[in-house]
Amino acid sequence: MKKLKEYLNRDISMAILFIFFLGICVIMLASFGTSMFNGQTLSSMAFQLSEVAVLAFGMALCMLQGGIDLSIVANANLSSLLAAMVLTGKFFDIQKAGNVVTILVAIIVTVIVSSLCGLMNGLIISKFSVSPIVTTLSTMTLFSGLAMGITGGNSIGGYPESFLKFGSGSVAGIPIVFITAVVVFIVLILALDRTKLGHEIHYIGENHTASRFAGIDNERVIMRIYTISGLMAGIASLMIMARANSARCGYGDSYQLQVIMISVLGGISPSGGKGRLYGVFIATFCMQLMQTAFTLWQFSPYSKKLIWGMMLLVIMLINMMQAKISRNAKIREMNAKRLENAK
Amino acid sequence: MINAKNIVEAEHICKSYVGVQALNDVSITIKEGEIKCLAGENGCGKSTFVKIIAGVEECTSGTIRINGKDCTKHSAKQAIDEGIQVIFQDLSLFQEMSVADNIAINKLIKEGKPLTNKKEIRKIAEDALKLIGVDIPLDASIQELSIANRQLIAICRALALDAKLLFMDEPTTALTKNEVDSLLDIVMGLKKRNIAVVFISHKLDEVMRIADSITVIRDGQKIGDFAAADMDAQKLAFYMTGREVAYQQYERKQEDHTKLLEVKNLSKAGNYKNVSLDVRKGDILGLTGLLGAGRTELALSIFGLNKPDSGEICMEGKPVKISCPQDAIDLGIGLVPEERAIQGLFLQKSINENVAAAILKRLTGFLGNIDQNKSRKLAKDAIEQFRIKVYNEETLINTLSGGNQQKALIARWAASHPKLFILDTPTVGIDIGSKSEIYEYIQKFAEAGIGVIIISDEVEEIVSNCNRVVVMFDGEVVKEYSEEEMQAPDIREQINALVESGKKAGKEAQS
Amino acid sequence: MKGLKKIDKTQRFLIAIIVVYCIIVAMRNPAFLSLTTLFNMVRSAAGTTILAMGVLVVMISGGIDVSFPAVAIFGGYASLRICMWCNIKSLFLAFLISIAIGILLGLINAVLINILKLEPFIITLATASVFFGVMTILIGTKNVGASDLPEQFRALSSAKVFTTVNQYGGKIGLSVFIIPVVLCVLLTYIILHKTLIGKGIFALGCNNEAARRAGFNVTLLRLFIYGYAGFLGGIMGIIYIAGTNSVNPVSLVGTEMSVIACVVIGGAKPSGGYGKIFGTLLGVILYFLFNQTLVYLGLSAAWQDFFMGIVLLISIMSTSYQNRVQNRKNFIYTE
Amino acid sequence: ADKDAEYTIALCAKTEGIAWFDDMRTGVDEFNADHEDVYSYEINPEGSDAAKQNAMLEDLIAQGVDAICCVPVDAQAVAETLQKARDKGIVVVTHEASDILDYVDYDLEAFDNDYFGTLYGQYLAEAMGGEGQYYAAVGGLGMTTHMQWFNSMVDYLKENYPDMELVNPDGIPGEDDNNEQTAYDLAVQAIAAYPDLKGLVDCAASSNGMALALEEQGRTDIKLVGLATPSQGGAYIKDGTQYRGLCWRPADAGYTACEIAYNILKGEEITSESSFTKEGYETVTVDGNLVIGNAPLVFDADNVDDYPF
Ligand SMILES: Nc1ncnc2c1ncn2[C@@H]1O[C@H](COP(=O)(O)OP(=O)(O)OP(=O)(O)O)[C@@H](O)[C@H]1O
Ligand SMILES: Nc1ncnc2c1ncn2[C@@H]1O[C@H](COP(=O)(O)OP(=O)(O)OP(=O)(O)O)[C@@H](O)[C@H]1O
Ligand SMILES: [Mg+2]
Ligand SMILES: [Mg+2]
Repeated sequence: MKKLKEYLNRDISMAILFIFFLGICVIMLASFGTSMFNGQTLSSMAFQLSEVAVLAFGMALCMLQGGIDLSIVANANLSSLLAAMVLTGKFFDIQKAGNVVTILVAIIVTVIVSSLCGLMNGLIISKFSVSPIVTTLSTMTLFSGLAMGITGGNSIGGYPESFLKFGSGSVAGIPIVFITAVVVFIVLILALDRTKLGHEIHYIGENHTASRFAGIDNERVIMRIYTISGLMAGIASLMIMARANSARCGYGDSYQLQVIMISVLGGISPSGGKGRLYGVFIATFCMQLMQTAFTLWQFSPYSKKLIWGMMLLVIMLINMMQAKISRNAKIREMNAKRLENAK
Repeated sequence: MINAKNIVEAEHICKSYVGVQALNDVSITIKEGEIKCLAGENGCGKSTFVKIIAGVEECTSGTIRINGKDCTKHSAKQAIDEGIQVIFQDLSLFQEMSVADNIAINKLIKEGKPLTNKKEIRKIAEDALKLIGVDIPLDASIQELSIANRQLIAICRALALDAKLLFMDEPTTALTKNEVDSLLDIVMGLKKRNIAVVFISHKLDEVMRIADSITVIRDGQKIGDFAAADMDAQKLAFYMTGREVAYQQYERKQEDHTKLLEVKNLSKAGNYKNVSLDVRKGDILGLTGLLGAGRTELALSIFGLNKPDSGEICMEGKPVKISCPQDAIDLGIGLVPEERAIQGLFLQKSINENVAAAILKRLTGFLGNIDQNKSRKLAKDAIEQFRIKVYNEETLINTLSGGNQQKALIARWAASHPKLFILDTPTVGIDIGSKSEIYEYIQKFAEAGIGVIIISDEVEEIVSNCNRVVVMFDGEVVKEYSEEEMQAPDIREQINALVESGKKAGKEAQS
Repeated sequence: MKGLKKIDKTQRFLIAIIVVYCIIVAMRNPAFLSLTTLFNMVRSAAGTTILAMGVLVVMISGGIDVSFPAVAIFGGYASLRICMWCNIKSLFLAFLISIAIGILLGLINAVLINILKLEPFIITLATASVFFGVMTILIGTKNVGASDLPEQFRALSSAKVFTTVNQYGGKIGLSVFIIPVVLCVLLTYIILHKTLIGKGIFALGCNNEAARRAGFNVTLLRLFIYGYAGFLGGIMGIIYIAGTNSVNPVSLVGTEMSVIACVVIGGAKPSGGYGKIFGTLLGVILYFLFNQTLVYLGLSAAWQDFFMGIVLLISIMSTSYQNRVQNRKNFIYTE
Repeated sequence: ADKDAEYTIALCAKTEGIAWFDDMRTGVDEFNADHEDVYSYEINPEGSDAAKQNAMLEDLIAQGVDAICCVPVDAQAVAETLQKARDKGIVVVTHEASDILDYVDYDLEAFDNDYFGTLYGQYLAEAMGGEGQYYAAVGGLGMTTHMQWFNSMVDYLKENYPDMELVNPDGIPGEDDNNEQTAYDLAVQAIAAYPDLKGLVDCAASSNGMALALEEQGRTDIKLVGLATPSQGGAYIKDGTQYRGLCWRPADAGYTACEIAYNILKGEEITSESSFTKEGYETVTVDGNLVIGNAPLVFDADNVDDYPF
C-alpha cells in the first residue's frame, strides 16, 4: 500500500498525463463517434506520429540530462538531404551500384551524419561549457544553413521504390515506420532503465556535481546523449524521406517546438533528472489525437497552438502543485512522528 | 544594560525542513547593545535561527517580535528596515558584480533611492573597507577574490550601514589572527554605540572574548542562556555536546607499515604549496587547520578533481596519475565530499540509487546492463550495516535526517571497497548520535586495514579519531604530529593553540 | 582611453570581425560604403535592436524569453486594428495601445514564472503559443496593405530625422526609427547602470537567493523585468509595421532565435548576471551586416545562415571557455 | 451546404494567415454556397511547413473526404500523400503544382506559367523602353512557379530585348522569403550596388517592399514589375511607384479547383470543351491532366481598385 503511494508520489505526473490522455479519447469519441478509432484513422495517425515520436525521444533524452536540443530538426534535414543525394545518384551511379547497396549507403550516411552533428553538440556543451540552449541554437543555424547552402533551397526527391516501401508500407495493417518507432522506444526504455549510461544520465540530470564526485564522467556521458539524440534525428529523417519521397531544408521546422512541448507534457522535468520515456510516448499520442481532431474540427493552426500552449501551462501547474503538496505532507508526517516520540 | 529594551523577541520558534527538524521550540530575546553568542555543534540550527529572524526563511510555527512589532511573517526587506543586518554563513555575495556594488547594495536598498550613482557607491565601499582597515580593489568582481577576502567583503557590507542588530554567522572562519582581532575590536566598538550583535563561531576563545551572554543550542533545541562570566570552554563544550566528550582515542594495530598513499611535495598555485604526507594501512590521518587552508583542494587533487601543478602522488609505492575521479576510484580511493547536499547526494533519488552511484561499473553486466537485484541487495546491506533509519531502500534520500544522509553517503563509498578513504568534514550538520556512530565506522574501516584521511575543523574529532595529525595553514603543512606526539596528554591544547595562532606559530613549530 | 579599457575581449573580437567584413564587402563593391547603406541598416535593424535590449535585460536577470515576437506582433497588430476601427489618427495613441498590451503580456510571463518556478524558456515557449493563438482568435491574421494602413503608420514609415535630396529628387535620409532605438538603448542603459532596479536585475542574475536576502523583492523585480521586455516588444510592434508599411501578422514569429543569437554573440551570459549593451549592439550590427550585404558580395542568399552559424559558434565558444577555466579554479564544474 | 452534404471537398493550401489564402477561402466558401450538394472548406497548416501539410492531408484521407484540392508548400513533398489519397479513391486536384502531374487527377494553373513569365518581361521592357539593367528576385529559390516565371521572363527578354541586362550575380534571382522587409532590403541594396539600374522584378507577392524602397528614394526612373495583391501593393500601383502588378485571383482559382473536383465526382469529363464559372476559366486548355485557364490579372493605376482582395 505505502509502496504504491510512494510510487504514485514519484510518478504522479504520469498518472495525471494518463488521465489527460483518456480524457481526450473520450471527448473525441463523443464528438466523432467510433469512426474516430477505426483502423483507417488509427493507422493514419500511426503514420504521422512515428517521426514526431522519434524526434521527441531524442529531445527527451537531452532534457533528462538537463539539456535541450534545438538543432534536432535541422540535423534531421541536413542528414536527410545528404542521404537524398545518395539515393538520387548525386555521388555515384545508382544503376551500377544497385538499389540495395544505394539504400544501405544512404542509411549509413544518414546515421553517420546525424550522429556526428549530435556529437558536435555534445562536444561544444561538455568541453566548452556552452549552455545547451545556446549551443544547439547556433548549431541549428549552422546545420540548416549548410543544408540551404548545399541545395539552394531546392528539394531533392524521387527515390527507389523499395526505399519508399519503408515509408508507406505496413505489416498486418501496422505501418512499418510506427513499428520502427516502437522498436526505438523499447530499446531506449531498456537503455534508460537497465544500462549504465541510462543510470548515469539520470544521475547527471539530478545533480551534475554529485555525479562528478561519484566518479561518473559527465562529459563523456553528455557527448553520448547528444550523439544519440542526433541519431534519433537521423532515424526520423529516414522516416520523413521515405514518407515524403523528398527532402528539403525547412521541412518539419514546426516539429521543433512541438517535440519540446511533447517532452514536457510527457513529464520530463526541464531541469533534468526526472521523467519517464513512456510518458513522452503517451504525450505523443495525445498530441496526435488532438492534431487530428483539430483538423477535423477545422481549427486554424493558431488556435491549435493556443490550446497546446495552455495544455503545457496547465500540466506544469499541476505538477508544481503536486510537488508542493507532497513536500508539505512529508513535513507534516515528520512532525507527527516527532510528537509521538516526544510522548 | 539591565533595563535595556528588547530588539528581538522570538518565541517558540520551530522550523522543519524535509527530513530535518532544524529548530524545535526555541525562544530567544536579544537586548539593545548586548553581544550574544549562539553556540552549538554543526547543524544544530544556528544559521536557521538567523535566517528566520532575518526574514529569509519562514518559521513553521512560533512568533517573532522586532522592536515590539509583530514580525512573524516578515520579509528580508522589513527586517533590514527594522535595522537588522546579517553576515550570512554562505556570504550571499554576487559573484559577477564588483566589490563596490556588493558592499554598497544593502545600504542602497535600505535608503531605497530609485537612482544610484557611481561616486556614492564607491564612497560607501571605501568607507566600509577603511572601517576594518583592508584595501581590496573596488572594481574587482567577487569571483576573482579568495575566500578570505570574500568574507571581509561580506563583513564590510553589513557594517556599511549602521544597524541596530547585527548577525554574524561564522564571520571569521577564513580570517587570519590579526584580521580576527580587528574584527572583534569593531564588534566591541559597536557595543559601545549600543548596537546589538549576535555572534556565531565555533572558535570558543573568540566567543569567550566578546560575549555578554551565550545561548546554547543542541539538535535544534535551546539548552539555555548563560552569562558569559560564569562560563568556560569546558562547560560550554559540555552543554553543546550534551556529555563529557571523551571518545576513546584510536590507536593503530596494523603490522605492515608499507605506505599506502604517499604525497610528495605537491603544489597547486592558489591552493597549496609543496605538501608532503603519507598514509599507511590502518592509519587515520587527521588534516586540520583554518578554513581556507587548502585541505579540500588537496583532497580534490588526490581524488582527481583538481590537477596539481607539480609534485607526485604514489599509491602503494607506484607513482600514479589521477586525472579524474574514475581513475581515483579504480585505484581504490573514496571521497566523502565537503558539501553533502551539493557534491554528495542525489536528493530526489532513492537510497538504493544513491548507494549504487559510485559502483555502477561493478554492477554492469556484460551487456552493459545494470544488475538491479545486486544493487538493491547492496543498499539493503548498507542500511543494515550503517543502521540507516529508513522505511526501505526505495525511500527518497531527501526524506532522511542529515545524519542518515551522511551515513548513506559513507555507505556508498564503503560499498566501493576503498583502500584509501578521504572524509572532508564528515560530521558537519550531524546530530551527536550519528556522529559517534560515524566515528565508530571510520575506526572499523581503519582496523580493517583501510587508510583514512579525515579533514576537520573540530580538534576533538581529530584527536579522538586520528593516530596522526597534519596541520595546514594557508596551503602549507606547518606541523605533523606523529603517533608518539599524539599520546601527549595536552595534545588537544597543543593543536588548538597551533591552529588558532595561525602562521607565526606554525613557522616556529617548524623550526 | 578609459573608454577603450571598458571594451572587453568579446567586444574587441566582434569589432574586429565587423571591420574586416566591411573591408571585404567594400572591396567587392565600393557602393557599399554609402550613406544609404548605413541609413538602410539603421532602418532595418531598428526593431531587432529594441527587442535585443529586452532580451539582454531578461538574460542578465538569469532568465530567457522566447515569447517577445508574439508579444510584439500582438501589440502592434492589435493597436493597428484598434486604430482602424476607431479611426484613431494619433501615432502616440497607437504606441500607447501597443505598449500597454506588451506590458500586460510581459507581466503574464513574469507571474507564470514566479508561480511555476520553472525554466523561463519552457514557460515563455508556452506563452508564446498562447499569446499568438489568442491574437489570431481575437483579431484574426488578415494582412493590411499600405493603402489601408492608417496614415500615422505611413507617416512614421517615411518620416526622416534629416534628409538629403538625391539627384532623383528622392529623399534618402535617416529614418525616425533611430529615435525610439536611441531612446530604448538609453533607457535600458539608465535602468541597468543608474538605478537600484538595475542593481537588482544583475543581483537576481548572479544569485537569486542572495538577492532575496539582500532585501530585493524578487517577485516585483521579475514583474518589472518581463514587463519591460513586453514594453519594448510593444514599441517594436509599431516600428515593425511601419517598417514594411504594411503588416503580415504571421511573418514576425520565428525570429526570436535570431534576436537571442545577437544578444549572446554580444557576450551576455545566458546563466545570468553579466551582459553588455554595447556588446549587444555589436551583435545586432554583425547579424545585419551578414544579412544585408549579399547583393554587394554577389552571393546567393543560400550560404548566409551557414556563416551566421559559424560566427555564432566561434564567439560563444570563445567566451564560454574562458568562464569554464575560471570556474574550474573555483571548483565550480560546468558541462 | 453543410457537413452532411453529398460531397465533401477539402482544400488544403500552403499556409494560414496570409492575404492570398484568405482570399482563396472566400472562393471556396462561395463555391460551398453555390452548391447544395457540396460541402467545401479550406484548411491550412501553419508557417508553410510541408510536414504539417502532409499531416493534414493524412487526416483528411483518414476522414474520407470525397475530394482534396491542394496548393502544395512543396509539391515533391506532398506527392506521395496525394497518391495515397487517390489510391483510396479520393479525387485530387492541385493548384500551382504542374511538376507532379503523375500523382494527381488534375492540376489547375490559372494560366500557362511560361506565358505569365513573359508578361513580366513585356511590361518591364515596355516600362524601361527596352534597354538597361534590371534586378530580379523570387520568393524562394525552391518555389517552382516563381522560378518558372523568372526563367521564361529572362529568356523572353534575352530574345526580344538584347539591350536589357540581368544584373543578378550568375543569373540567380535574389530571395525575399515572401517577406516585405527582405524585399525592401534587397531593393535598397540593388539600387546602391548597381548605380545605373533601371528595372526591378519581384516574382513574389511581397513586391510592395521593393516599391516602398523606390518611393522613399524617389527613384521614379527605376521601373518595378512584380506579383502583387491589390490589398498589399495597391497603393504603390495606384501612385505609379510600381509600374504593373501581376496576379491572378486566388478566390477564382480556389473556386475553380473545387469545381473541377466537383465535376469529376459527378463523373463529368474534363476536356478543353469544359467550361467553368469564373472569369478567366470559361475556356480552358487541357493537356493531359493539366488544366490551364487564362486568368492572369494585370493591375495598373486605373484598374487596381476594382479588385477586392
Ligand atoms: N535548505 C535546507 N533544506 C534541508 N535541510 C536544511 C536546509 N538548511 C539547513 N538544513 C538542515 O537544518 C539543520 C540546521 O542547519 P543550520 O545551517 O542551521 O546548522 P548550523 O548550526 O548553522 O550548522 P553550522 O555550524 O555548520 O553552520 C542541519 O541539519 C541542516 O542539514
Ligand atoms: N571558490 C573559491 N574561489 C577562490 N579561491 C578559493 C575558492 N575556494 C577556495 N579558495 C582558495 O583556496 C584555498 C583553500 O580554500 P578552502 O576553503 O577550500 O580550503 P579548505 O582547507 O578546504 O577549507 P575548509 O576545508 O575548511 O573548507 C584558500 O586559499 C582559498 O582562498
Ligand atoms: Mg551555520
Ligand atoms: Mg574544505
